[in-house]
Amino acid sequence: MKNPFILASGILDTYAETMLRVAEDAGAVVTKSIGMEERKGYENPVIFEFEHGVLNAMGLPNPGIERFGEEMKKLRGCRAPVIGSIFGKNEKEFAHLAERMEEYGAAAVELNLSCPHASGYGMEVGRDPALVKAIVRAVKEAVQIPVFVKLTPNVSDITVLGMAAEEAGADAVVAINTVRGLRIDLEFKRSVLTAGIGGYSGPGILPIGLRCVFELKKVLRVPIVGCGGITTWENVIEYLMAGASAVEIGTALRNDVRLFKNLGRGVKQYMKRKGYERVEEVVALAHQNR
Amino acid sequence: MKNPFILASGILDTYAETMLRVAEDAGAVVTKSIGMEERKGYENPVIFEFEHGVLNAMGLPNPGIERFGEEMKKLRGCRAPVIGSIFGKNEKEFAHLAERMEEYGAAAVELNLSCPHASGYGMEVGRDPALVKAIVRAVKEAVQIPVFVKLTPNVSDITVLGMAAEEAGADAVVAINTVRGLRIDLEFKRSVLTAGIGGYSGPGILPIGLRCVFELKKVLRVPIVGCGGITTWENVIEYLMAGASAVEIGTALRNDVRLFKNLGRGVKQYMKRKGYERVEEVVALAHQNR
Amino acid sequence: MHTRIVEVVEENPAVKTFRFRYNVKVLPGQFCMVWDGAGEEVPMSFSYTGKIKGVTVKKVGKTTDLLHRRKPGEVLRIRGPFGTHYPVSSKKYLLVSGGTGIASLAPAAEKIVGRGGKCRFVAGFRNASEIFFIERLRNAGIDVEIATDDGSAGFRGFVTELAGKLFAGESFDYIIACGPVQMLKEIGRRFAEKVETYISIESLMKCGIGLCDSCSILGYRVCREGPVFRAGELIEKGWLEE
Amino acid sequence: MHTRIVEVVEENPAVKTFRFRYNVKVLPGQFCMVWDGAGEEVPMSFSYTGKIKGVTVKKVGKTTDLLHRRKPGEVLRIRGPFGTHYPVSSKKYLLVSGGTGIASLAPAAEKIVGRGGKCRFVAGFRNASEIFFIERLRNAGIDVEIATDDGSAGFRGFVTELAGKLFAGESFDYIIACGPVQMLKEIGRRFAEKVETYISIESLMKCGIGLCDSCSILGYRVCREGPVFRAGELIEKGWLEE
Ligand SMILES: Cc1cc2nc3c(=O)[nH]c(=O)nc-3n(C[C@H](O)[C@H](O)[C@H](O)COP(=O)(O)OP(=O)(O)OC[C@H]3O[C@@H](n4cnc5c(N)ncnc54)[C@H](O)[C@@H]3O)c2cc1C
Ligand SMILES: Cc1cc2nc3c(=O)[nH]c(=O)nc-3n(C[C@H](O)[C@H](O)[C@H](O)COP(=O)(O)OP(=O)(O)OC[C@H]3O[C@@H](n4cnc5c(N)ncnc54)[C@H](O)[C@@H]3O)c2cc1C
Ligand SMILES: Cc1cc2nc3c(=O)[nH]c(=O)nc-3n(C[C@H](O)[C@H](O)[C@H](O)COP(=O)(O)O)c2cc1C
Ligand SMILES: Cc1cc2nc3c(=O)[nH]c(=O)nc-3n(C[C@H](O)[C@H](O)[C@H](O)COP(=O)(O)O)c2cc1C
Ligand code: FES
Ligand code: FES
Repeated sequence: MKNPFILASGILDTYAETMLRVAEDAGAVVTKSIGMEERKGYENPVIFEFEHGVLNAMGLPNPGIERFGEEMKKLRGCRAPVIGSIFGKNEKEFAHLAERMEEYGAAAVELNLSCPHASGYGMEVGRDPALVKAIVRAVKEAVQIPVFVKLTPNVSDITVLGMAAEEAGADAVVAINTVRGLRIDLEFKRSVLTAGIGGYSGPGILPIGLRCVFELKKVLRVPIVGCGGITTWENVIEYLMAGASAVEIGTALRNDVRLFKNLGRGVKQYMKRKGYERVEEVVALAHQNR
Repeated sequence: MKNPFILASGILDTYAETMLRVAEDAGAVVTKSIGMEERKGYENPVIFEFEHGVLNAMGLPNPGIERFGEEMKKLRGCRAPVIGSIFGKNEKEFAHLAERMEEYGAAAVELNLSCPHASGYGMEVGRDPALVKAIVRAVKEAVQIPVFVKLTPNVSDITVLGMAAEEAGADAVVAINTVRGLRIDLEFKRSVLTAGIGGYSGPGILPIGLRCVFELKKVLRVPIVGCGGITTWENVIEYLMAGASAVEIGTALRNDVRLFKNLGRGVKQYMKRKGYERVEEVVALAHQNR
Repeated sequence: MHTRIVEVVEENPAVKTFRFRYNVKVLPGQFCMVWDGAGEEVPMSFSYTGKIKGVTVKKVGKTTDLLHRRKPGEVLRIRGPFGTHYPVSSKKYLLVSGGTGIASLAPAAEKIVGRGGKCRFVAGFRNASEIFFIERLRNAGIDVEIATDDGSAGFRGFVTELAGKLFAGESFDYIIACGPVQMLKEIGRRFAEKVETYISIESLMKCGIGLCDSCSILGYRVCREGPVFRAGELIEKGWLEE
Repeated sequence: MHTRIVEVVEENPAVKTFRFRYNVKVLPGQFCMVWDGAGEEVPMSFSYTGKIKGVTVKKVGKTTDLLHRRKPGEVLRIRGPFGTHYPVSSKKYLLVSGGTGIASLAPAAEKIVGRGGKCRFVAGFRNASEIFFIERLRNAGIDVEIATDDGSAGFRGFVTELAGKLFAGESFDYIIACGPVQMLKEIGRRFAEKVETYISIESLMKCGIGLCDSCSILGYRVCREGPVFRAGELIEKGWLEE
């Protein structure tokens, strides 16, 4: 990876062409989460933007793993490694999806065990440490490429999930997916999203993501990819210091597809100012200073 | 209660004089959470303010239940009912604290089963439904006054806690306390709070509080008091529509001690415009419109 | 933001314009996401960009059918304006619309004339019964010619052909066009190499804010880098062959 | 915001001034929360409110001891400015300081003189070795008199007594004072009924932003409704009897 910035799953990554564009500045890109079958997702409105971030309940729209092969083909020459995000109901589905992603040339797979608003998937599976373990084991057996496990913050103790993933052989954990949230429309007297409850992303969840990474770093040996609320290069450093080795960014890209370039400049300048040469030197610093 | 606005625990409610000031416009006021013994709390910094809210790890500073009697005495003539917030390690402590609060003239007690940063207290107790039940039962046996149970959002499923509280006889539940969060200081390479992880309050947690109330309303019959992130009268209506019968407000008071007055005006105008006469007509509307 | 419908105008049996106050600067060509709280939230171009804004909706399915039942006084939630806008200047323009494409071009034409520019407007419809906004344009002093597929009004044939005829006889600084995608491609093929050509395209919109990729074509987010594109930019990426 | 210390001045063996850039408007009497990342975060009045701000710190315990070890180039985090400020105008003032209270009054005196107002300044210290900021004030053309408990410099006795003497011979529009609480109460008792009297008081600060109640006295948050109060307001609420 040429830099620690990874495009988060679900943002500008359904079509190969958009991903290629973001990939110009990224250390890696994660695809939209892909499942067994095509899904249209929920009806609009699926997004609500407000001062502190975004609520979404897309409902995991995706073309299904078969058709997604076309996009993966177009991604062959991608300048950044492509990580295939997948979601399934159980070990079998996850293993199958991971195999296909490996065949398609994915550099790694990311298991979406954390989407907060699609019934039967995501965090409904990923909240149970035993299921997490079983799924990670099954995927590890099915593929050679590294396996990332994306965790949900909507639990009492995220470290339990992180440890389950690590024990089962995960190569890295990603924290966090969106936080379950709701806003209500005063005129229409209902949720601002068709699906009701959605996932909260963007700057308002930054403290929650940082806290999760900090907690995970205390108990894990595998690398942690920090995610959630990053908007500025300072936020990136915060994640590194909390214990992340790299970061994923989603919501902030809406306003700036070349965001990674700008963040990279900021991080580099900070490191120079402080006399750090490699990103690794910054990782987990906040754990030393209590 | 003359209006649905309640001063949340921990904000401007250590000293009787400040509470009396806030009480001029409030439907009720909750005291700072009081424990068995005096606690100084953590060393400064205990607060971090940022764009989306506030992180705090005060460490439950309080004079202890004995000395707090003096403040309660000064609150005798208070224009709004005074709800005594208490925190303890176990049933026995909670029962004792509640008894004292009742003796002191509290109109109700609120059990802090949700503070996210004091080891051995708050959410460390309140995350376990069995303990919640035991504590609520013990308190219900100890006192005649209504018992409010304040829940933590830092769990996989807040409805499990809500149901435990209801089954054990709680008269109302309050949701939510702060969300566990962290921010890191780039210069000092450590948490912005002495205690490390703190509790996130203010507008950035609004979607989380609304979601919890919405979830709880689906399963509970006892009234729900909404709390978390309220800054405007629109936010109040959102909580009502999500299922709250009243709201607690904390962080937003820092900028306006007379906030309740302004919110009340906004809520009243909205209700008039929409043809509602009583607050109850607005409660849970968002559940009807899916 | 929520706003109340202040007026509903039936433009033709399948098209209605909804006018509402929305105190935000909007440029011709930009769109918004419209939600009535009952149907889906859908993208609509602004057909009026002045003080009282408007969207002009063709009934084509479930949501547009629901929208057509909305009356003055009822509430819409508007998100936007989003996206790019038509270039507007004091130069000479050829505007080409197909069907409801006239909705987003009309305010552009008015703005161009207001700036001292020159407009020729060719508007295509399937037949005479579908024609709307022509009065509005003529009132603004714009020279409009009509094409219908069946010849029931004006020129008989595709509007692109009519545009070709005009183009052959006059020179223009810009062509801007909005309509069905096949029409826009034909515009691209005919004119993009000869004159600055801008087109407004439709795509499936979900977020409207550049996040979800649902609207993307050829690596461009139609909701942000579009809906108005320089035709040449898309053609370079292979749009005509898509 | 983080800022680097640009200068450290030893004012007396127990008091140091730290100067730093902090590009925010600060009014005399306001304070900030200062944190060096190692000790506690503590409240400090601004002793310089111009372009290069400053705080003047007396070593009284753990954190102030750590702060005293900070050198130019080291980083402080500053939150603020917080709280109310001294009234500053072109009127005639009597300023009364006790100990490090002079730190927050000095910029007020300079501002008053800058506005064309008149200042008499009486500064109390325990003894001659603790005196500081007098040069600074005299350089600004302010007439300063000193009181020491032991008479080692200036008037021997309490600064409140010295202030009383001045007050007897002259008339003032305002008295403003900062120092130990007993001194401030004496100021309140002596002058509050006779002339507009403002005092700056200390209290235990935690949040600094009006949230935690730790600083409150008599229902007022010292961090927001204070630290500068009209003495009469506190006295009405029973402050002198507290
Ligand atoms: C930038 C932009 C501006 C637009 N401006 C206008 C306008 O000014 N006036 C107008 O009448 N229409 C406009 N549209 C098209 C309008 O959004 C669709 O007609 C509407 O969403 C159909 O909704 P429905 O539920 O009634 O139809 P559906 O029952 O959902 O479908 C009916 C037809 O509409 C198509 N359609 C559905 N959703 C969309 C969508 N999001 N984008 C494009 N086509 C869709 C379907 O493919 C189908 O052919 C615009 C679209 C975009 C992307
Ligand atoms: C609004 C305000 C402005 C201030 N301005 C200045 C200033 O300009 N210069 C200056 O030297 N000091 C000022 N102080 C006091 C300063 O904050 C304390 O001296 C400092 O916090 C002591 O910290 P410590 O750890 O060194 O002392 P500790 O070891 O904590 O205690 C030593 C002594 O200081 C007292 N103290 C501790 N914390 C506080 C506190 N938060 N507020 C008041 N007293 C405290 C203790 O009661 C004790 O008597 C101000 C205080 C306030 C509230
Ligand atoms: C519109 C949208 C769609 C998303 N879709 C997915 C998804 O398909 N799979 C997934 O693992 N995460 C998905 N996420 C979560 C993001 O990958 C990311 O974890 C989250 O948004 C927090 O990061 P951010 O604040 O940088 O956006 C989605 C987020 C958004 C906003
Ligand atoms: C500084 C501070 C102190 C708090 N102390 C307590 C407390 O002692 N007991 C308690 O139950 N909640 C405490 N809380 C939580 C609040 O009562 C409230 O649940 C939370 O702040 C969310 O509401 P808000 O966003 O309106 O502030 C505290 C919150 C803050 C910001
Ligand atoms: S509609 Fe979501 S990116 Fe354009
Ligand atoms: S220091 Fe917290 S209210 Fe004043």
